[in-house]
Order: sequence, then C-alpha cells, then structure tokens
Amino acid sequence: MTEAYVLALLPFLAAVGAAATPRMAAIWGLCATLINLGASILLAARILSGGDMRADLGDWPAPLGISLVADGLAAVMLSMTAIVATAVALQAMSWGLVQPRGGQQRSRLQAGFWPLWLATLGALNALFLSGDLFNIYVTFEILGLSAVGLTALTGSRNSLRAAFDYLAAGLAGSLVFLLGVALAYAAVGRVDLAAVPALVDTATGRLALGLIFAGLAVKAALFPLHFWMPAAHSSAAPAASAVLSALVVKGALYLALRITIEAGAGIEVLRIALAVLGAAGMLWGSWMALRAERLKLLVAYSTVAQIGLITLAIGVADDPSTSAMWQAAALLMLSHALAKAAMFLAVGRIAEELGHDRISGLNRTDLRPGVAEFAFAIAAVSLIGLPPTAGFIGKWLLIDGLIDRGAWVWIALLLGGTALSAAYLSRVVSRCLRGGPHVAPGARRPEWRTGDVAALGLATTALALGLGSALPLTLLNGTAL
Amino acid sequence: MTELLPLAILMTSLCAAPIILAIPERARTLRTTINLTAATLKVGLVAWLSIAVAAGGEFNLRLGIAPGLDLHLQADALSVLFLALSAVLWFLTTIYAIGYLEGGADRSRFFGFFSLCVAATVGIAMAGNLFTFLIFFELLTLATWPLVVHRGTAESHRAGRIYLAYTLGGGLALTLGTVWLYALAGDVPFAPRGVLGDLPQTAPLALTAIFVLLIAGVGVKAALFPLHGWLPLSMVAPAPVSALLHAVAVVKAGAFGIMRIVYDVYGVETVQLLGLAAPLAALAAVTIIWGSVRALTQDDLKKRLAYSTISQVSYITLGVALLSPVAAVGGLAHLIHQGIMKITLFLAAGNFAEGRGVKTVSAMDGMGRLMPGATIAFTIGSLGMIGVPPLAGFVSKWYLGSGGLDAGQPMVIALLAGSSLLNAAYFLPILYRAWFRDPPEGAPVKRRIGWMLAVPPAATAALILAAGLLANAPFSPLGWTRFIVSLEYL
Amino acid sequence: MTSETMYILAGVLLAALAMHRLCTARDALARILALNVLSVGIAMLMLLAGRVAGVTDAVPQAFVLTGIVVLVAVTAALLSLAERISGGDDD
Amino acid sequence: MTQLFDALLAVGIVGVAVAALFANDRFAAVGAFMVMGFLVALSWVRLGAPDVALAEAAIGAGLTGALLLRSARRLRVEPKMCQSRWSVAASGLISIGFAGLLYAAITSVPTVPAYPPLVAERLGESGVSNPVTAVLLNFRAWDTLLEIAVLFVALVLVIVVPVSRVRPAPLGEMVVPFAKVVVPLSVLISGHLLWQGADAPGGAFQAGAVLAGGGLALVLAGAMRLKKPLQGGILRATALSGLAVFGAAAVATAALTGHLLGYPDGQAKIWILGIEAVLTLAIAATLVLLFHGSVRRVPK
Amino acid sequence: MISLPLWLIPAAPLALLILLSLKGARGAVRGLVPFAPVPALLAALADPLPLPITLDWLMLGTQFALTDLAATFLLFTSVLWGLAGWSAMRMLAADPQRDRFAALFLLAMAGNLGLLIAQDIVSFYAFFAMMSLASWGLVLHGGGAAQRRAGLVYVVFAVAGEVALFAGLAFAAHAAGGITLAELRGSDVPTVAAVLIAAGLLVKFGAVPLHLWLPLAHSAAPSPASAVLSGAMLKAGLFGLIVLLPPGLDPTPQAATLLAAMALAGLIVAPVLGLIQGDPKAVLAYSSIGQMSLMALGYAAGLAAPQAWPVIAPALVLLATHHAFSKAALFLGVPVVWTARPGMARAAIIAALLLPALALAGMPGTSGWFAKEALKSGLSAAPAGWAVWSGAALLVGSFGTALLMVRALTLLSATPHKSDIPVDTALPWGAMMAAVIVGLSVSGLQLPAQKPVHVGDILPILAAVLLAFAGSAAFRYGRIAFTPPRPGEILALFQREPAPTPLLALPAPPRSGRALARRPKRRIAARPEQGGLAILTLAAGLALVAFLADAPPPIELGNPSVDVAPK
Repeated sequence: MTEAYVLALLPFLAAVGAAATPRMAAIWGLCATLINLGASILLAARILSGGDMRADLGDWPAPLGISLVADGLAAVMLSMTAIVATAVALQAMSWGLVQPRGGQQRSRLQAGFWPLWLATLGALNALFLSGDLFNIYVTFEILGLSAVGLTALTGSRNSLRAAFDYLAAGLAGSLVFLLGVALAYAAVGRVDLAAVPALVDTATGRLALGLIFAGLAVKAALFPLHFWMPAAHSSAAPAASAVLSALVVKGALYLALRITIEAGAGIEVLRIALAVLGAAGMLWGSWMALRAERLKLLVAYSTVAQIGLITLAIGVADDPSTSAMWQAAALLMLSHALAKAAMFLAVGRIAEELGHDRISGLNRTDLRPGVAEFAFAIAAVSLIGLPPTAGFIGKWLLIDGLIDRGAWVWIALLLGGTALSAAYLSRVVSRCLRGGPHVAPGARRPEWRTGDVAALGLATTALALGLGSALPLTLLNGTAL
Repeated sequence: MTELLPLAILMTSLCAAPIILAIPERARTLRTTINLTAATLKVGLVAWLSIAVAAGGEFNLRLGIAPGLDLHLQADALSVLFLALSAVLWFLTTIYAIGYLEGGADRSRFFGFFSLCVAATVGIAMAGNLFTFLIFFELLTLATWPLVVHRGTAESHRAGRIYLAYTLGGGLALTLGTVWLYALAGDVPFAPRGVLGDLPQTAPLALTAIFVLLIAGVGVKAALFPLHGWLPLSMVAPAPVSALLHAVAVVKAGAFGIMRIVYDVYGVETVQLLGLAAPLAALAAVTIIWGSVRALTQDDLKKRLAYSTISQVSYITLGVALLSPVAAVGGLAHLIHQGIMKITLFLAAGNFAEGRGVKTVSAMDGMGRLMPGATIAFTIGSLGMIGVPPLAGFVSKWYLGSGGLDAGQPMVIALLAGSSLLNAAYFLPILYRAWFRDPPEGAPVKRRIGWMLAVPPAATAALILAAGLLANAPFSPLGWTRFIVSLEYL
Repeated sequence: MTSETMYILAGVLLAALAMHRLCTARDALARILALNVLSVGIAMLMLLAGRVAGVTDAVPQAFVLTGIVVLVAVTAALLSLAERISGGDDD
Repeated sequence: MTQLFDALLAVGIVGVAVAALFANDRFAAVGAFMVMGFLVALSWVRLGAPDVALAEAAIGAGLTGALLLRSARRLRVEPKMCQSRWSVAASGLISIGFAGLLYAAITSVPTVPAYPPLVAERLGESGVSNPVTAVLLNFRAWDTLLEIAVLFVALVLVIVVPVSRVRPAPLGEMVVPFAKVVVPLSVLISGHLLWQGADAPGGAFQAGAVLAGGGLALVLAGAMRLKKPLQGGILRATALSGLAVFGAAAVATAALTGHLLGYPDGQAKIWILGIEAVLTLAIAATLVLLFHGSVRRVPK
Repeated sequence: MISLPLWLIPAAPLALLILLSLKGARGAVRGLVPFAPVPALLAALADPLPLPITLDWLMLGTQFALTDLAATFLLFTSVLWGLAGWSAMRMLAADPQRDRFAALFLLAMAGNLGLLIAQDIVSFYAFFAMMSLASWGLVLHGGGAAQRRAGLVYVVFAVAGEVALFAGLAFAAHAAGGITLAELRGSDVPTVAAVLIAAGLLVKFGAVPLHLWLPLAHSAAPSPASAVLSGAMLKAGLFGLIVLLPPGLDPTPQAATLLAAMALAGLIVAPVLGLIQGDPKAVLAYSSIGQMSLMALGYAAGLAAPQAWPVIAPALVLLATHHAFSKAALFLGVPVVWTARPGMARAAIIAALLLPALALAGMPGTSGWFAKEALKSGLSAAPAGWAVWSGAALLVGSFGTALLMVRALTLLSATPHKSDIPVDTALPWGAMMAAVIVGLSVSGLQLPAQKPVHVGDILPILAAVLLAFAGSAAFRYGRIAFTPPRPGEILALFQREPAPTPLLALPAPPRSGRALARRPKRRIAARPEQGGLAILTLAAGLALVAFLADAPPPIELGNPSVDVAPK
C-alpha cells in the first residue's frame, strides 16, 4: 500500500512546499505530479496482478479507524487523475511562463496555482482511496475549497463571483452531505462505506442516502443543481478549468457510483431518480451548449451534459452485484475526464492565440488553425462518444445492458444526448476547420507550446483509450462488489 | 509475415495520415513523396493480398477491446473487391489531388484527412465483425467532414453541418443496431451465409428491427432514398473529394455495409425468411428513380453527378436485395463499375472547373473542342452510366436484369429500363452541349491542365472500357464477383 | 418529552430555518450566516444521534469538532471572496 | 428541573437563531449568531460533550463571529429585490416538511452506535485518556490531517484572493492595554488546554483558537505587523508548519511501523503531544491569517 | 481466298478511330475512312465465307460468324459505308468539325458492320447501340436549329428503342438460358420479350408510328450520313428482326396482323406526308418509310405463314439490297446537285438520278421491279385473306413511291446552288450510280424465274407522273400557294417557338440550422437564493423518495414486460 500512501500524502506535502517556497512552486508541482503518476500506475499494476488492497490507517480497523481501499475502480480513477494531472501540470508550466501580464501577477498566479492544484490532487486521491463517509466529507471540503481557489485565481470579477457562488453552493452541498452522514450514523451507528448496504434496510438509512446523493448532486453539478458550475468552469484559467471540469466533479460522481455499487439493488428508486435527473441534465446542458456564444461556456455546459450522461449511466445500471453495467459509467467518467481536460486546455490555447473565446470569432482570417484546435476536435470525438473512443465503449456497454432489459426510453435518451453533443461540438470544430477565404495568404500559424502537447496528448489518449479499453475494464472487473 | 498483410494495408494510410498532418505546409515535395509512396505501397500490398486470397489464404487479426468485443481484421474475397477499388482509385485520385490542389491552402490537412479516409475505407473493407465495421464506418464520417468543409466557405460549412447531421444520425442507428445484435447474438463476425444461428426462429421481431436500424445506418452513407440529402450538398468539396469519397469511398462504404449485413451477418436465407428483402429492394428502386429524376433538374454539374450517384449506388443495394446470385453478381460488379465510372465523371468535371471554370451544365457548350481529353473521358463515363455496351455499366445492368428475372421480379427490367432512360435524359444533354454546341464567345479563362490532372481520368476511362470489354476475362471485376457470389450462394 | 428530543427539535429547526433563509436571502452575509447556522444544527443532530443512555459517543464529537474547524476555514474563505467582490475595483 | 432548563435552552437557541437569521441589522444578526453559539456550547456541555462545546465557543461562536463582524462592515449590502411570494412560501413549506422528515427519520430508529465499545476497548492503546482526543489524533488522525489540509487550503485561498483595500489601521493605543492583558492570558490558557487535552476536554483546536484570539489582539493593537502575504514570515511559516509536520509525522510513522499514522508502540502519547503542540501554533497562526486576510495595497 | 478473321470487320473502323486521336495521323485517317469497311466487303465476297470465331474473354463471351444472310447485308452495308464515307470526307473537307464527324461515322460504321456478324445477344446489342448512338452525332453534325431538334427527337427514339431492346433481350436471354443467338433461336421467346425486341428494332426500322424521328434525322444529317442512315441502318432493324425473331414454326397471326397494319399505314402515310414536304431529303426519307413498310409487310406475311418464309426471306433481302443502293444513290446525289448551278449540268445529274428513282418506284426491268415481284410471289403464299389487299398495297406502294420520287426530283432541281461543296463529291456518287447500274442487271439474275412484265406494273408510275404534272399545273395556274408544313408531323405540335429549353433553376436550399446559435444574453446565477431553493428542494425530494420507498421494490426500467428480479 506504499503507493496508496504516496498518493494520499505526497500532494499535500508538495502543496505545503509549493506554498512555502513560491519560487520553486512549479518544480514542486511537476515532481509531485510525476511521482503521483508513477505511483498510480504502480498501484494499478499491483491491483491488476494481486487484486484489491486495503489498509487500515494507524492499524485501527474500520469502523473505528479509517481504511484506505484500493480496488479496480479506485485504481482507474487514480490513474485517470494522474494522467490528467500530468497534462495539466505541463500546461500550467507553460501557462505560467508565457502569461503576458506583469511579473508580480504571474508569480502570484504561480504561487497560488500550485498549492491549490496539488491540494486538489491530494484531495482527489484521498477521496478515491477513502473507505469512510466522514473522511470523504473532509476530502470534499478540501476539494471544494481548492477548486474554488483555482476558480478565483485569475482574479477577474467574473471568476470571483463564480468562485463565491461555487463555494456557497458547494458548502451547502457539503452540509447536506454531512447531514446525510449524520443520519447514516443515526441509522446504523457507523459511517464507513461498508455500512452502506445496511443503510438500505431502514427508512432513516435510506433518507440518509437520499441526502448524501443530494449533496453529491450539488458537488457534481447535476442538472438542477448545476447553476454554479458553468460560470465557475468558464471563468477559471485554462489549466484550472481543466482540473475543475475533468476531475473535481468526478469526485462526487465516483462516490455516487461507489455508493450505488455498495448499496446494490436496495436503492432502485434513488437510482432511477438520479437517472432521470441525469437525462434531464444531459438534454439541458446540451441545449445550453448549443446556444452558448462563448467557447468556454460551451465546454462548461457540455460538462453539465456529460455529467448528466454519467449520472444516467450510474442510475440505470443494473444491480451491480449481478451486472457489469456500472462499468460503463466508470468508463464514461474516464473518457470524459481525459477528453474534457484536453478540451479545456485546448480552449485555453485557442483563447490565448485569439485573444478571446467567442465562438463566432473563431475563424479569424489572420490565423491558421493550430494544434490546439486539432486537439479540440479529437477531444470532441471522444466526448461525443464516437468509435473507437472509450466513451463509445462506455455507451456500448450501457446500451448493451439496456437492450437486455428492453429499456428503450433510456436508449432513446442516450442516443438523443449523443446527437445533441455532436451538434454543439460540431459548431466549434466546424469553425476550427476554417480555410479558403477565411484564411489570409500570409496568415500565421500558432507556435507549438507545451500546452498544445498536453492537450494533444490527452486528446489522443482519450481516443486511443477506446482501443485499449480492455485494460480499465479488466481493472474494473476485479472490483469487489 | 503474410498474416499481417491486412494490418500493413491499413497502416499504409493510417500511419501516413498523422505524418502528413504534421508536415509543414511548405514541404511540398516531402508530402507528395509520402502520399505517392503510401498509395503505391497500398496498391502493391492489395495486389499481393488479392493473389493470396484467390489462392485460398485466410487472414484474421484480432485485438480484444472489452469482454465480447474484438477488433477484428480479416480479408476475404468481398474485402478484396472493395480494397482493390479503393486502393487503385486512391492512387489515381492522389495524383489528381496533388495536381488539383497545386498552390492551394491547407494541403497538409487535406491530404492527412484524405489518407485517413482511405484508411477508414480500407478498414471497412477488412472489418471482420460488425463492431470493427462500425468503428471504421464512423471514422470515415469524421475523416470526411474536414474534406467537405475544406474550402472553408459558408456554403461548405453548411454542407458539412448537414453531412455530419445525416451521417452521425445514421451512425447512431447503426450503433444501436449493432449493440442490439451483439446483445442478442454475442460477437457478430462476418461469415458467408450469415451468423445468426437459430435466432431468426426465436427472435424474428428483434432481428427485423435490428435489420431496419442497421440498414438505416449504412443507408445514410449509401444515400438510400430518404437519407440521401447530404450527398448533393457535400459536392461543394474539392473535386478529388467528390470524386473519391462521395462517388466511391463513402457511398460504397454504405453499399458495402448493406452487402455485409445481408450476406455475412443475416445471410440470404434469413433475410428471405424474415421477408426483409422486398422492402429493401423497393427502397432501392425508389432511390434509383428518385435520384435520376432529381438529377434531371440540376444545372450544377457536380450536383447532377451527385444525384446520379444516389441513383446508381442503389443498383448495388438492389442487386443485394434481389437475393438472386446473378443479381448479386450485378450488384457487386456495380460496386466496382460505378466506382470507376463515377470517379471518371468527377475527375473530368474537376478538370472542366479547373481548366475553364465550368461548373454548370449550361456552361458546358463546346467543351469537347476546348478540352477534348477530359470530355472524352466524361463521355465514356456518361455512356457507361447509361448502360451503353460494351462499357462497364452495361455489364452490371445486364446481370441485374437477369438476376431480377431469376428472382421472379420482372419489374426489375422495367426499373432498369426506366432508370436507363432517365440516365440518358440527364447525361446526353451534357454530351450534346459539350460536343455539338459552339463554345461561347469570349474565350473563357484557360488554365493549363497538368499531367497530374489529365492522366487519372484517362486511366479510369480506360478502366471503364476494359471492365466492360474484358468482363469475361479472369480477374475482371465481374469474374471476381462471380467468385464471391459462389461463396455466398451455394 | 426528554431533553434529547428537545435538542433534536432544536437542531432540526435550526437546520430548517437556515435552509429556508438560504433559499430566500440574497445578501452574502446572510447566506454565510445561514450556512453557519445550518452547520450548527447538523452538529447538534450528529451529537444527539450518538447519545445513548446519557452518554455521548466520542467519535461524533470528533466529527463535530472537525466540522467546526472546517466551517470556520470555509467561512473565512467565503468572506474573503465576498469582500473582494464587494471591493469594487477590478483588475 | 433539568428538563425545564433544557427546554428553555432549546427554545433560546432557536429563538436566537431566528434573530441571527432574520434580523435586518447585520451587526445584530452577527451578535445573535454569537449568542446562539454560546448557547449551543452550553447545551453541548449539558449533553456531555465539553470538547465540542469548547470548540464551538472558541471557534464556532468566537472566531466565526469575529470574522463575520469584520466583514459585516465591508460587505456591500445587496439591493433588496422583491422576492416572489411563491418562492418564499414554497421554501417555507419545503423547509417545514424537511424538518418533519428529519425529525421523523432521526427519532424513528434507536441508534446503536458502533463506536463506544470500540473506543472503550482501544482507548488504552491510544496513548491518551480523553476519548475525543484519541479519536482525533489517533484512531481517526487521517481525518484530522485532512482537516488541517482544509485550513491550509483556506489559507492559500485567502492569500491568493487579496482584498483591494488599504491596510486597516491598527486600533491603536486604546487597545494596547487590553492586548497586554489578553495576550499572556491566551498563551497561558491555550497551553493549559493543550496539555490537558490528553486527558480532559481541550486539545489542539481549542488551544489554537484561544491563542489565535491573543494573536488577533496583537494584530489589532498594531503590535504585530503582517508582512507582504507571499513572502512568508514567521506567522506564515508557522501556519504552514501544521500540515507539513503532521504530514511528515505521517510519513515517519509509515516508515517506522508500516502503517500510516500508526504510532510506534508505547510512544503514542509523545507523538500526539508533539503533533498537537505544532498544530496549536499552526492553527493559531492560520486563524490569525485567515482573519487578517491578504491585503493588497491599493496603489496611490 | 484469304481467310479473314471476322473480328477485323468492326475492328478496322475502330482502329481508325483510335488513330484519329493522334493529331499527326488525322489527315491520313481521313483519307482512309472510305476504306474502313474493306475487310467487311472482302468477308462478304469471300467464298467460302470466313469461319466463325469465339472470343470468350470479350464482354460476356463473344461469338462472331458470317451467315449467308448476313453476308448479303454485309455486302451492301460495306459498300454503302465506304462510298458514303468517301462522299462525306469530300463534302466536309473544309468543315472544322470534320474529325468529330469522322470519329462518329467510324463508330457507327463499326456498329453497323459488327452487328451483322454478332452471334451473341450482348455483342449484337453492343454494336446496335454503338451504331444508334453514334448516329446521333451524325444527325447533330450541322449544328443548326433543325439539327438540334432532329437530334433531340432522334436520340429520344433511339434511346427508347435501345432500352426496349435491352429489356427484351434480357427477358429473352433469361428464357433461353444463354446469350448466343443459337440458344435464343432454339428457345421459346416469351411474348413480352418479343414485343420489346420488336419495338426496339422497329424504331430503327422506321415503322409507322415509330418513324417520327426518321424524316427529321434524314433531312438534318449531312447527305452522306443520310445515305447510310437510310440505306444501311434502317436495314439493321430488318436484319435484327430476321435474326432475333425469325418466324418460327407456328404462325403468329396477332403479331402478323399488327405488323401488317403498321406496314399498310406506312404505305399510305409515307406518300401523303412526303408529298407536302418542302425539303427533298425529307421527301426521300418518307419514301424510305414507304419502302421499309413493304419490307415490314413481307415480314408480317412471314409471321402469318411461316411456311412461306423461305420464299419471303430472299425477297426481303433483295428488296433491302435494292433499296439500299438506290436510296443511297439518291442521297449521295443531293450534294452533287448542289454543286451544279441550274442548267444543263444539273439537268444531267437529275436525269441520272431518275434511274435509282425509277428503280425505287418498281419500274419493270429495274432491281425494284424484280424485288417487288419476288415479294409478290412471297406474299402469295400468305394466308388467303391477305392476297386481296397485299396486291393493292404493292400497287399503292409503287404509286406512292413514284409520286414521292417526282416530288423529290422536282424539289431537288430547284434547290439553290451551294458553292462551298467540293465538286469531287460527284466521284463517290458516280461509284454509287455504277453500283446501281450493275445492280439493275445483276439483281434480276438472282431471281429463280423470269417474270413477265404486266401493264399493271407500269401503271402506277405513269399515273403518278401524270398526277404530278396535273398537280403542278394546277398549282401554277390556280395560283395556289402552298407552304410546306414544319417538319416533324405531330411532334411539330409540341415544338415551342423559342427552341432552347432552359434548364430548371436550382431548388431553394434547405433551411440552415444557424438559428440555434443565437440567443439573448442571460446572467448566470443572478439569483443565488434560487440555487439554495434548488438544493433544498432536491434534497428534500430525494430524501422523501428514499424515505418512503419501503422495501426495495423490483423496479422495471423502461419496458414493463421484462422482469428484472432483484437479487
């Protein structure tokens, strides 16, 4: 479990280091990210070969102590986080270096970004590994706060306002979650994840689960509770947006998936409620993305839609003890994380080159399409879920399961959502494919930057992941039910 | 080593694509070299593969994706048919495109996606199961889109949007159908005479629904009647794109998909059992007539050709749907024949546009005098389309007609006759204008047509003649399709 | 009605009142206050849930303690953000 | 009698809470909130949770109140907009229903906490005799570590979101005598709280909060000048040291025993006290910094 | 005798066609066009006839053979094509589009020659189509409004005929189970196939009412082209009928009656409509319709009385040969007349043209007379009812033809002089005339028995001449003005005044999807309390749902018929 310890602790220590020595913040960040990547891969490899792992912290067994649980699902999430983290770190380095603003501003951004980002990473890792609901509450708080910090980093009025709304909503969500934890404690007298199946048996326990899901819905920006999210995700700095959209919301989604897996067939009603909300979110997010005028906003609304899709996948999954449908949700999360991070990084680069992010102004005549736009396009393919991406495989598994059950309404919704996502993403990609009269003969081409590499790398990974889906699926198959 | 041939064939274009995309715009020689090398290599490899397959070789490559989901490449006779078409035509069109885009913008992007398209086509040809087919089918959608909007005008973007809407919609239907079929039957490999076992007895309704979904999915690309709207619009693309992709690769991918579904997934007997052939044939018939009727009124040359494509591609569907071996031969042969004929027409049309700025039928006056070579190629292509013997189109029509009679469907003859009349009605006026009208006063802009533009249409025109004249010779398209059909109908 | 019941009622009422305020207040300070009150209500419930036979469980006490510290941190952050937004000038 | 007291207390809490929530005057509201905090603390003492009560009084009521008071003046009052009656009514109804639901849920099952026997059983191994401290710093030390991380992140956030206002002038001479009394007292009390935390109510958080109170007095008196937010300084270093030391301790324990935060046998108390000592200082520093905020000089 | 590979017959003109694509060789090829049918001529004259050959690799398996019947057809066809080619190359020597004409001429020639030796359906059809479609270009060659119109009508009929033929052949081949003509003849051709094939061939044949293209095309095409159109290509229709649908063992009275009716209509319509034409070539074309109707009558008789077919067939061949030579001589004479100014020279030419004209009218002693006599003897074997009116029909035919000839020559003598036509177009005409003259003596020898000349044989001609004189006198002295109708018969009714028909405009483009992108601006989270309300509502809702959901019920998603048993 050394890897798990490293994953849980290292980012925090590095965050302190980065905060204490702002000049070396980037180095702290990069080192921690790379070690984090290595550790997550090692952990995944170990789980692949040796099965699930569990460690009681301080050697105090649960429920009194807190256990770190590393199973296939956790490993997938950790690896996903680590991969995105690496790309984000690369982008953030270049972002910090080329930011056109003054030196003091830059150093403040750097000094602020790395501790917050490392704390986010640490919180995510801790969340994915945690086996205790209250502990998860605390990780959520770290996650929420650091994410808000990332949102507010640019210091613009919009981002601050968004950050405040984000934090207020997040806190309300956390408190609802905490209320759920309290009720869970009231129902079964303990709060570790292993107690979740017992919760189903009593009304109080189920109510606790309901509240927990409600809290998670806020954190995950599930449809009617997404109000804080587009503004936050669209006003943050590119690297920060990537983290927020790709990873932070995944924390809550992961937990929702984890709880549905633990709770099994007992919470069908809640799951269906989730699925309905997810479907609504998918449609609403897509609709708003179709109408968005700004690129970042479009991408942010696309996150709303994708969260809806993932929630739908979590909600409609069969009883996890009998079917592997939930793996679709995990795969969708994975795919979305990679693709959305790539997309935000690409959008950051595009906006940097253009000086704005209005969709209507994407086809400028004095600028040739660059790598970032290409990366955006590839990421879009993943997000839509076209073959051979992991998103496609995820949808495949989902539809496969739904067909077995004859749940045609859900299938129709799913396909409708896919079509909508294609519609709004093609709005952008089509403009990225400018040429002919839209490009002046002497138009310049954006230079290669680290951020491009990061975006392209992530996007390609997302694309190729479909062909390599066997790996995450094998990991997931091993997850204890 | 030989087992890896399918992979090698796929990789010649799949690997070329990112390399070309990454090449700087200026590096013209390098790009051209890579393009031509890859294309030549592919022709060679496909030739090798055809010989191996004709000798009874079997090629199977698998990669596990998820439990029950394999990426599966195979090469059977039907694959080779489509492979040969795309490889040869890719080669010619690449030469043409290099000449056509001389001095144009974004050539790296163009050729990159061009290669990707061919990779997708090749993948479709060699897909060993429905899942793999689906993957490459969607890849084709994506790779074609940048080519449709390549010019970057508002019109091309609109066309691109509509193209995407149609093809992605079709993709959804195809995906749903595929997943459903997988849910019912497990892995769905392509094998002669179908793979569904006793499902037709146990789940006939579901199979029918799946068939509809699958056909709707591939029918978009095959431009079957209500799903054909994208094709004429996407003619805003540069000529080589219209030529190779919209005349050959994309629509043929759809037609090929119909073949695979009918022959190698469902099998002829199942299709017959479920009573699915007649509606499909009816749909094809409607498309044949509708496309031709619409073509009559088009003044834009490429649009007229596009509607003609809609009509002609459905011959293939018709041949498949008639469920008679002879008709199947006709349909399959038409896959090749229509390909070479339509590509000739498009390449020639591209030359008209390039050399004289002529893009409409009404501006074709005197073209035979101005650009005799291209006009001769165009003429051969048109006559072939009408079905004038001894050109390639006649051969497929003849087999289709005989097959229709074999299947007890004499109406097919009427259909073919009507379609031929309509074909003549929209092609002959073009020929008339080109050959028997005087060129307009005030000489139009004349640009030099280099050999790169002149040779490919001439070559394909020669192929049309050869395919018709030497239809009975071994290794002719007809001969090969007979071989395939002998496997599908025993 | 035992003492516990009364405190439970108080906790529930705190939570509900705070919720109601959260749903009707636009003012940042009022919202932050409401969140704090909500947290107190939840803490009250949590403590009482762990109370059996007149003894309060130590673990929920630790939870509540943690919750209090977390909340002050978040409150500070919220206030800081709110002040900045109210501060007027922009970058 | 006790029941009556409890009833009065409960009613008082709710009443003050209503005042805190619905008062029109901000200062009145914050004041009511602080009163509520003290009443709640009182009630928790009644419920036998003195640790929490202390923390609520010091942090929940005291520090939070101070923070709110600080901001009450600075925050712009949002212009009133007419609320739709429907939404108010809906909110009220839902809140009432929600309250009922909560009440029903929490009273419907008799809780059987799983922890007390476990705590009782393991308290001996924990190195401390105060069960709350044992839970906080031994059984569930990971929670606490993450809690420190929350403080850390909040600190960073407050630092990176500087407030555009001139540095507040120290309250000046008037406060100095007050500070002269308060500061030594706070040091003393916090030291006591820290030390007794092992066995009796108290601990790092309460001690830190008390110490922070002293620190705030110093700051307000102008005796302590906070340097530029990013360039460090002792206070910042102290604040950061909390997470750093706790984390380092976790690494060390993992290296020593193979269990993250598993103290070596028999040395638990030393480890806990050491960590608590650092945490007290760090928490105090963090809270002072959180209160003071990060100030950006407005260019003149 | 040289043994000639049969494929050389169509290959020779095709080879010239390919040579024509080389710029340097064009001059030489133009000179060689008249010699393109030489291999065909040699094959036709060869004794013994060349051996059949099979080319399996060509098309769907090709067989060539030269039967006796085909040899006869090949003889006059090759001569006609050669002389017409010569004439055309002379006449169009200065035409800038002469190479286009040459190419199409060669293509049509290859088709016409090839179909005579084809022994399988596919190659027959291929050559037939080649001939028909290439002739379209010959009709269009002049480029004027008349040509355009004639070309349109021609191509519509030709394509329709081709398609009908294709359909019929497809049916027939399916019934026969093979594509060789031998197999076809050995099987029962289904009625639908027979009808379609006949329709396709009769279009080419010029049978009323499928003849509408014919006068237009003949008058629009350059004279040499008209010569082959009329002399050779119409006969291809006859050849096709004889080869593809030979009268079988059993009589087919319906078909015979129908065809006979068409023939009679032709015999009547041709002179009536021909006389009122103003263009001599149109008049000649109508006379072709009349002559072809005679052949149709013979074929109909064959259908009605198969036992008489062995007698009728040679008569038909004789008639065809005679008509081919005579009509070609007349058409080739047209440009010769144009070269001469009115005067002695022109009179001499007209006088010379009287010879084929009289032959056509069936003047005793001419090939026409022999042919008609042969036909008459053939018809006598027809069923009893036929004899009554077939004789009358022949009389009407002769009378009509004679009238038409008078009209044609009259009109021709009045045509204006055209100075741009080279005088040496007279040479091929001369050769043609020589062939006609040879034919006058030779053709009679082929008849099995000499027939006595009746007065009735000359009577129609005399009557026609008298009527013509009377008519012209009436017109001249009665001051009756006569404007020839616009060509095209009933088709003229459909012709709109402004000839070029504009193509339809493009349809309106479909609506664009851009509207989706436009929207009014909206502030996000403008009312934070609503967010709080949302959270509360959802939390309460989820909690309530969960709280009230009793035991975990088995939930069916979507389709209620599928039961999901909880585990």
